[in-house]
Amino acid sequence: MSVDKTIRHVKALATGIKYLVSSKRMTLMYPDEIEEFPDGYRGMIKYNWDTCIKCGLCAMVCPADAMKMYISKEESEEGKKPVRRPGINYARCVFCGFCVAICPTNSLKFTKVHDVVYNTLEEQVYPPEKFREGVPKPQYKKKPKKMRAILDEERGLRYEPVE
Amino acid sequence: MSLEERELEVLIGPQHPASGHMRMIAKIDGDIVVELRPNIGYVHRSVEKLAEAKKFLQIIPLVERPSLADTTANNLAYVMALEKLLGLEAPPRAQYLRTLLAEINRIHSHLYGLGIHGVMIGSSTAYMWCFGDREPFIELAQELTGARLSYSYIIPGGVRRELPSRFTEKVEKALRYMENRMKDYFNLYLNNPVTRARLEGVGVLSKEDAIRLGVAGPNLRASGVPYDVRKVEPYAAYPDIDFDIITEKVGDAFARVMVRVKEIQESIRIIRQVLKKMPEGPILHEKYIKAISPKMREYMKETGEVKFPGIFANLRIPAGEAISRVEGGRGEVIFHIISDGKMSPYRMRMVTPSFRNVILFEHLNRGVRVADIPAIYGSLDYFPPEADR
Amino acid sequence: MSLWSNPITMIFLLSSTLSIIAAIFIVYHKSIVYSAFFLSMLGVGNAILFALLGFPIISLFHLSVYVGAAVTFILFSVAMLKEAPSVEPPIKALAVLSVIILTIILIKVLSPFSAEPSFFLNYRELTSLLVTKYWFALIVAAMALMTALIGAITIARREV
Amino acid sequence: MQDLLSFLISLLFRPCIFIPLIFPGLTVIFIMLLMIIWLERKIAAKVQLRYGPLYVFKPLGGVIQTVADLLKDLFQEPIIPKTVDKIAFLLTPIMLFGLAYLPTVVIPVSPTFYAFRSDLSLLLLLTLTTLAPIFTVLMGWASNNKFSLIGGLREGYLVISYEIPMFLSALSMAVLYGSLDLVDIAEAQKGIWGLFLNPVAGISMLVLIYMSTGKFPFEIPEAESEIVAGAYTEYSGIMYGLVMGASYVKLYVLSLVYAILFLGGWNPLPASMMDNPLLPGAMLFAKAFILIAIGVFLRAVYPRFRIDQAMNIGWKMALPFSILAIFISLGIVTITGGM
Repeated sequence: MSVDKTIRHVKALATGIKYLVSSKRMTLMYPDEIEEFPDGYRGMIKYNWDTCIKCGLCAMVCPADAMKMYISKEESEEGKKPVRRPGINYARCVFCGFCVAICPTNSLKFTKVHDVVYNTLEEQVYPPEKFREGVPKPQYKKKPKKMRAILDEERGLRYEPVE
Repeated sequence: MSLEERELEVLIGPQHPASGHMRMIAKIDGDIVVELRPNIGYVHRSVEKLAEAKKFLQIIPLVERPSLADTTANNLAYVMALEKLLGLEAPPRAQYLRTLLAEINRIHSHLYGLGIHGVMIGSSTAYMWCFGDREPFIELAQELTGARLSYSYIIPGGVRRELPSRFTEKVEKALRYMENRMKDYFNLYLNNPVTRARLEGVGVLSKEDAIRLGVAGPNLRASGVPYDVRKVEPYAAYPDIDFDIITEKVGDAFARVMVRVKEIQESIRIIRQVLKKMPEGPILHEKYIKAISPKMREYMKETGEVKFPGIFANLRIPAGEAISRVEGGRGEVIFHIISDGKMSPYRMRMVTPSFRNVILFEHLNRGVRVADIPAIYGSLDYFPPEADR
Repeated sequence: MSLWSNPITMIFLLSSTLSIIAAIFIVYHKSIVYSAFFLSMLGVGNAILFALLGFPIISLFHLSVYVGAAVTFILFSVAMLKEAPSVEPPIKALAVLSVIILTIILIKVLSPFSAEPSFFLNYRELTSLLVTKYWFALIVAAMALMTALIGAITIARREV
Repeated sequence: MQDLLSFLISLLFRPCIFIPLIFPGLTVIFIMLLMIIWLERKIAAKVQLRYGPLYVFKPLGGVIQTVADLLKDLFQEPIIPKTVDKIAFLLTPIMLFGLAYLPTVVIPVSPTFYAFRSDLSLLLLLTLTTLAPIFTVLMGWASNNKFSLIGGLREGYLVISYEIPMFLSALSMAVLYGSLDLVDIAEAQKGIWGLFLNPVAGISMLVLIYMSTGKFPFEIPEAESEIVAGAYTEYSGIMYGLVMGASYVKLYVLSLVYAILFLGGWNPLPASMMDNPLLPGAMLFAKAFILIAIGVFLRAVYPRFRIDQAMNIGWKMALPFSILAIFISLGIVTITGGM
């Protein structure tokens, strides 16, 4: 057992004890505390019914075929060309944000909602009418505390409550 | 009795705590591994064939998925190949932003590799620390691009978002945090005599073998071959940044780990230079800025979010052939695109570093002990989906 | 009925039946590994019998050296080899016959001696006896063990 | 009815019942088992900057998490694979746990309160601990699974490399105190503890205890990343609970022995407190608990050795050190004419 090895053993144990007594913890207790994301976070998408010019670019660019053009019944009369509006299928969406970026009238917007749970696959499909109602609210059992992630020199990531 | 009877064939298969999504067929005599054959293909998703059915822009998220811990390398290599075919250069500021994201991604991809390797040789603390320390860098990338891992941040002609406000301070804090954490890593894990005993002299890859087998990335540099695409064929902002190639001489498992640890420290240096030398200017090629409606150009100036021109939906790439190479976290990523002027590529060839490192399983595991199999597997930073594509 | 209620005889009966059953299993069990295991059960049975005879030292040494070390060696070296075919004894009748004859002779020869231990062995006296009276035998035994150890190491070394 | 009850209680407190059943025996083992597994996960969590078990009983930090695990094990269906030799597969966990628990009979609680005292009690205790590995090797063979076979064989390899040095370093203390009786050894350490008299034996015995029970740098028989769960791969339900508990019980027993041999058992207590067994027992348990906590803390610090490296340590370092320890004891005995 060379001396150098014993020193390294002692150093390893000392670091272990150092962390044993320091009360630093990285965990964010997810259901009780939720992270307040910076704006620009690519969450679920909000659709603005009025400003949409029904150009179909978002359906064309979507890499996962999540955004499709549906015939919206209210506006299309018989005989005339049917009016198509975009609808999203969150089972396929990869949240890449191409549709939001390509929309010429900014009628597709990102929200910070990301943790919504569905029971069936069909619920995840949002035809235009449903898409219009906006993004579903995540249901938490207990009202979670909103925390913001702060980058910190000693602790890497620290979470501060946000009012 | 003859060797056959004493030999035991063990399938360290896809369903095993330390095998990842692949199977290793090991012939074991007592505690010595006579021969180990990797059996890959469990997560093959035929990215190359899929790419032929998608439009050029839709391939960006597809191409990032196989190597999920290090997506920027694939994204950057693919878009550089497109830009060669389109014959346009991204503006300098966009080049710097691409390098910034590539280096942040390299740091947390290396931490991913080190963490997985730690738990494979038994140190759950190294695993928890590495995965915990990835979070600050993922948070930075999330603030810059909006997503945690699959950024799709780089588009033909530039990047998609401007630097958020006070981003440089946050990056500086995260880098300083990583620097003083390195001391604890060295004390508890890297200099730990048990780690040294498990890694030194294990799975030695000589320089000639490394070159002959066509190994890529830190595994190559750990055997003393100073080959790094960022220096050999500089791209993005690397020509104006001074950094050196990290190499080790011995080429054993510990050398590979040390190359990754030192590359983290090197990336920290690079990020600081990138943020200091970042020039002002547009982040999208003016040919595409002109193609956007003036209202949207206003919006872009206000929010710093790039809007796509309409033609991106059906981008036509002029017929031709282009090859681009990028140094990803795990090694050299090569893209070879052949387009025949239509909206989808005629053929897209994607060579990933893990695919080139698979040969090492068979080469390095001859005559080692059973307990060395996970030690060598982890030191290669092998990512099965990236190899199977 | 004092014979049955006396705990010592109860333990004696238990351990002897354990030994006999273990011995039978050693011979008749198909797989070698299980017969090696029953060898250790035999060792445990014998150790209890030694203790009953009033020699705790020997029973402990028997237990730790024979069962703890030797049989563990045999067990895992046998477990390493693939299943070697177990040899069926050609003439079963002859084996059974010889066992019967042996038991008859033993009863005839040993019946006059009682199972009472003639002297009580204390390990202090044992050691002083060994060192003073039988010191030469001790050295020779030590030498023999040493050569066996060195022999084993050389064989092991050459093979690895 | 009243005297029957009081007779039963007095029966319970008679040493030959109390020791195997209560203190070093069954009940304290189960409580200690649950505590240690919880402590191990908590310590590892703290060092790794996370919380560890928390939600089962939040105010106390998830203390009864292991009770929940035990209940889960109890009600989990013990799956017995078809290709397995049933009798051996079912018998070995019970024998393993029984043998791991058996040596507690010999451990005295206080000079006057012991279940079994003979002038060979240390030798008997060490011998009983050598029987357990046979069943681990058999378990590896009976589960008819390549990983458990390798796990069982590794246990076999490890046994040879730690058993002899452990015997020697334990017996070096017997040489020092001139008797194999645990009570005498503990009594003789009134002045200085054995550890300070013969530190070489102390350190080598401690390392060997952690090697024999598979604590962290030597967690080789059930190395997760190489051979899934070693000899226990095919087990589930309470059988897995028993088998996993057996190595912790062995650690507990060997820590108690270490406390008696090297840390003076119940020693700093003055003679007046010796009458009721509670105080010396508590002192003994406290020392053993500290040793167990150290052993459990190693999980957070060390990766795993390879089997050949562990055997090298056993043969090339622990054996010479334990032989040296014996000579040190002999030296001390000749100089001071026996303690």
